Amino acid sequence: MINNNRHHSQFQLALQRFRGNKTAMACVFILGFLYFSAVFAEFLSPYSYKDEQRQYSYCPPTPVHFFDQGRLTWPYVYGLQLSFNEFYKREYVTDVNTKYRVKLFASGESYKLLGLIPTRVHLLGVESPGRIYLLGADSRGRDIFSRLIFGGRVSLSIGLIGVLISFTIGLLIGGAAGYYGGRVDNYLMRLCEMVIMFPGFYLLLALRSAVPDDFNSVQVYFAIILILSFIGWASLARIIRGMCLSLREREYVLAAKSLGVNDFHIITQHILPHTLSYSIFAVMLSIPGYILGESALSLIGLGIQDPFASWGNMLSDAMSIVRIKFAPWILWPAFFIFLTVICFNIIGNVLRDCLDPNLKGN
Amino acid sequence: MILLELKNIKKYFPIKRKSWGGQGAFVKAVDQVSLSIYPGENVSLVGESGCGKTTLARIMIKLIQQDSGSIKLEGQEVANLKGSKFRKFRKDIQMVFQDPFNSLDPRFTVFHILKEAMTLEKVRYRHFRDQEQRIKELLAAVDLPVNILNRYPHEFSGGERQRIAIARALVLNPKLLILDEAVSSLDVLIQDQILKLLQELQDKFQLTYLFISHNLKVVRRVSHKIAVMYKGKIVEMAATQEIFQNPLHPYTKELLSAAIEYKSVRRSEDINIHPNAQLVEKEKGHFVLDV
Amino acid sequence: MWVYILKRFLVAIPMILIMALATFLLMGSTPGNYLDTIRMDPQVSEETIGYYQHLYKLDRPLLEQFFYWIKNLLRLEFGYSFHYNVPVTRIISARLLNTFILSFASFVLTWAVAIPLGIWAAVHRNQWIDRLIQLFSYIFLSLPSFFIAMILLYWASQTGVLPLGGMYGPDYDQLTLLGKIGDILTHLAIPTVALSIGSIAALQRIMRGNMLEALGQKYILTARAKGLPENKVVYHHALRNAINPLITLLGYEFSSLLSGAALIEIICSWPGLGSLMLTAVRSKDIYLVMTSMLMGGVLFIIGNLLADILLVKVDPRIRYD
Amino acid sequence: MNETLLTIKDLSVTVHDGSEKKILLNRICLDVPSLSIVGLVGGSGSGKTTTGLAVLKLLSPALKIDDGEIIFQNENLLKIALSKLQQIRGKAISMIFQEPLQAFNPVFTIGYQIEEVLVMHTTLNTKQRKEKILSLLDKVGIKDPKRVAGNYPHQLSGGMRQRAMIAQAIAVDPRLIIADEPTSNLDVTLQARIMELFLQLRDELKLTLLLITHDLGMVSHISDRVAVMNQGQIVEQGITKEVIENPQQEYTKKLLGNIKF
Repeated sequence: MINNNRHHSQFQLALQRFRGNKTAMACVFILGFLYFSAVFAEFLSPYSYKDEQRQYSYCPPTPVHFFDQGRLTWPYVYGLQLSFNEFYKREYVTDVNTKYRVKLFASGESYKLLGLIPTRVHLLGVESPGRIYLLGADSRGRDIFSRLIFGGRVSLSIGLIGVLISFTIGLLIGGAAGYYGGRVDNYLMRLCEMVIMFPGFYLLLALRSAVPDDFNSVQVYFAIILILSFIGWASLARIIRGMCLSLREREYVLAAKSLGVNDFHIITQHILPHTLSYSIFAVMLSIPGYILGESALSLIGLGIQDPFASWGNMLSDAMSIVRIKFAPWILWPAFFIFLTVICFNIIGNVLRDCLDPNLKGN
Repeated sequence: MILLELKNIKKYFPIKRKSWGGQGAFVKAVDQVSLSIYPGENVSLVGESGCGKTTLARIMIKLIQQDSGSIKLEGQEVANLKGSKFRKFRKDIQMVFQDPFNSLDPRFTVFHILKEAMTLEKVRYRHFRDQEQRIKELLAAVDLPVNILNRYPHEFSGGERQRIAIARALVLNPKLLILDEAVSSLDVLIQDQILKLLQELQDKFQLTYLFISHNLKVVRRVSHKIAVMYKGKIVEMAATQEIFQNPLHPYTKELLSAAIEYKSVRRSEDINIHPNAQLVEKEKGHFVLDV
Repeated sequence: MWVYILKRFLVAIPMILIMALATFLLMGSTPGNYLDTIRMDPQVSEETIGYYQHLYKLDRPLLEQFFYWIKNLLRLEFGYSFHYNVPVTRIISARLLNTFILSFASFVLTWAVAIPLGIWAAVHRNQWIDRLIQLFSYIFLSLPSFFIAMILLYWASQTGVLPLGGMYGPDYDQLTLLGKIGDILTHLAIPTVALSIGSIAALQRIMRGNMLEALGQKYILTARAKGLPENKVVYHHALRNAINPLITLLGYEFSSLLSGAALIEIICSWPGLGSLMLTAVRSKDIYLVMTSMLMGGVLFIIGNLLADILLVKVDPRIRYD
Repeated sequence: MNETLLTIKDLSVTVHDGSEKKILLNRICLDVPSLSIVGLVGGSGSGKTTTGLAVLKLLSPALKIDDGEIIFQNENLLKIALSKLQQIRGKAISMIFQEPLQAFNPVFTIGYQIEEVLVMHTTLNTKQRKEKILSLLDKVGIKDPKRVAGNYPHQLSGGMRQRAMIAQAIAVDPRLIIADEPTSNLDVTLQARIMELFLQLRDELKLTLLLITHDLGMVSHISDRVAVMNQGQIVEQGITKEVIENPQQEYTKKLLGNIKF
């Protein structure tokens, strides 16, 4: 017997193995940073998501200079002049003699930090006539960097809330089907198959069409979450049902029954904890589905409506090749979708390997 | 006074036939079995896989409902016990399962595993002090060190886990302990230790054992009476010495010669079992199934 | 065998009907219907709206409309598309074929690339090749398909190598049969690649996992103990077992292909069921939505059934019951 | 006793999982005289299976054979080329495993898997191979060879599968069969029948059998020589009768104590 004083349950051992994996921890850190920035979006972004400056449409990212004639100074930005070249195409000429210092904790648009504290402080900003577009501007001159942070708030939260809803439904239905079996199991599984059976996107469109058109963006946001979780719960239910079926036969469940432990306790003490610890990786692997689902819907104009920002509807701007050619920076949201999705995928897969050492692929 | 009396217990499992109906065939898992277990007299149910011994054991402990037949615990019918009477039944009969790696919940510490066994005696073990005291007493009884309370099952070997399972079964001071192949998945030497431990525990806790096994050799040392099961029926039942010295039923002879001398008995045709053959007492306390 | 297929269809029919009913109710329950949009158009007189209303029974309660639709369905009359003013079947059959072409092309590409890649990665486990493939599979698994489509279109626009979406070239009609096929293939390239990259990565990982599991089984030890050469052990004994679970995946892969295809069709303006569905949903063209939903469901059931039959042929342990 | 068919000299095997290095076999020496049955007995984890697998170099890559020789027909099996070793595997030396359901490939019929050995090691044509398979299955006591040849492993009973496994092992008249716990999963009566089959085949086909098991009782009844293993070492080895009558080692006494009557 190993007799070190700290004793770890298999689940804690799995977490230790997870912490040992550097890439997985890096992903956790990246996601943590993204979610953190989503929560403090107003503070971190120089401008609000709907702050338009039409004359700066598709303005390229403004370079930040640290050296003034060779000397290190406080970072500053040059002013921009709009002019049209011979093909009447918009061009931005940097106006060397107007300089705007980049200010930390500059005062900008007022907002309520975390919805409570009214304040005007933004992490960085530039005096009013000057504009700082760290990652360039979109068609209506809105700062892409700010909209990215606000968009993150939508795309990232949809993943989490959607998975929570579909996981709870999946747990209830999968658990009931798995534990009671027989006819209950049969009907519930037919129901699951029906939902899985239909091609997701058609279902998405059909359900989306059921949402009345006069919904404002917040209502649409919740409608999308409901739609996505309606499509998602079935596959989770099947995984959980499979687990419950096998757990129910385990001898320690029979032992508990013979010790007079009632059904409720057996489910909450023996069946559910196992299902939860094992379905974590299934949850992690299904979050990308929600994020991509929302992006797809917004991309074709059925998701989050302008002026609200989400990574999907920011990308709809990039649907035309011409715009990509002249303003490639409008593709930034796709990078962040990719980054979030790859982090969840890596974390999900590493978790699965840690939880089932014998299932290890390599 | 009989501790546990079974009167022609029947349990048939339908074989899944094609759905267009017709009289489906049945597997006669347990076919009219009667058995009486007296306090202090260990009985062994020996038979090969598929003879129904595990199903019978799970019926005794009411994990499975029998189709027909009565079970009496200390003279009291068990079928429709309710409330406190049913709880008393649960306390008096406990079971130790076969697979040590499957009978303990990997998420529970040793303390939690044994504490769960106290659910039926919440009053007596209300305070942590009483619980800990009882658990320590039991761990000592099964020769396990006392400092393992917050350890997890995966930190123990097969033999140690089986000792924890035995301790768990003893928490409620049962009268009858059913050991369903409790030693067959263990290593030869560890099997030996567990059987010795069970003999010590029998005197200390006035227990009666019911061994379920597929091998006569293993149960020989610990059982007073042996019942040989074949195709859901008890084909022969007698004192251990009697079974080993003069087996009467052809199947028992075959079982014995294979287990002891590794010689198979050349049998011309299959041993046929008359559907409602009964046990007949050929000699004093030696019952054989009449053909 | 045929009893099994019959049974599968009998089970599938009610499922589709329930799904159709659910969609019908959903579509119907939202305020406004197709005719509202026509009302805004001044040229259309009141009587024609009344006429259409009566013809399509739009004025009747929802359930009645549904049964009316079902009645037509039995007569293979799928109803009328308001938007295109033609019987629904005519539009859908062409679009269905296009979606099928795209899905099938992507399916072939996925399986042709992912299976050998998965086997190769499993056989060279933990060597740098395997690590490299695993890295790429993570990346391609996470790249959203619409993003890949956009980038490919952008690349095509810069290099002019491939057409920028659509299905037929401008001079499609004058081309010979061979020319036509070539033209469609060039148009097919970008959407197929965009659609397949994600599923190639996913399938490759599954194939690798299955191969590793099969290689760890006892019968591989027996095969070696029989003196069989290494490649016979790996590519015959292990591969045969590793393929089976993929066949079951075939059924579900088909449905994810259909839904994935829809999005790519819209981006690459490929005239498939997906883009049709989008316009139908936008303009609340109920019968068009219903029928394309139906077709999507039927396509999926057939795909699923084919996968199950194939599985029974491949894996003897599975019987029909 | 006639000359030895197989000699294992100072075989040492270690495993490298993660950081530490564990010794699985520590200088194993074992002689297998031809036409004899040698019992290799030990508890789980004693290294008896590793020894059996090492003979045909079937150990998993994680295990390393540090040194030692395995002399068979005066060749060191550890040193010869893989292609040459593949000539011996299944032809001169064949193996039988514990769990026939897992040891047979589930998606091929029994007949096909036996035929593979014939294709590999003989020049029989298709018809001759078919007949050979049926005669093999009949020789191992399978009543309906035709049906069994066409069946898949999961369609047979435990005893039937093990007999098919034996048929596959004797397909090309091997000199030595290494059987790793051939009967542990079978019921007692079936176990006895399979043991009798081994004895009958040993005499009929002039076979030598290395029987690996944990059941000292079975070995004491059947094998000519016995070797007792514990924690990767052969603790005691000799003629079965002598070892059973007066065991020298403590561990053997303990093992014997368990089966005395």
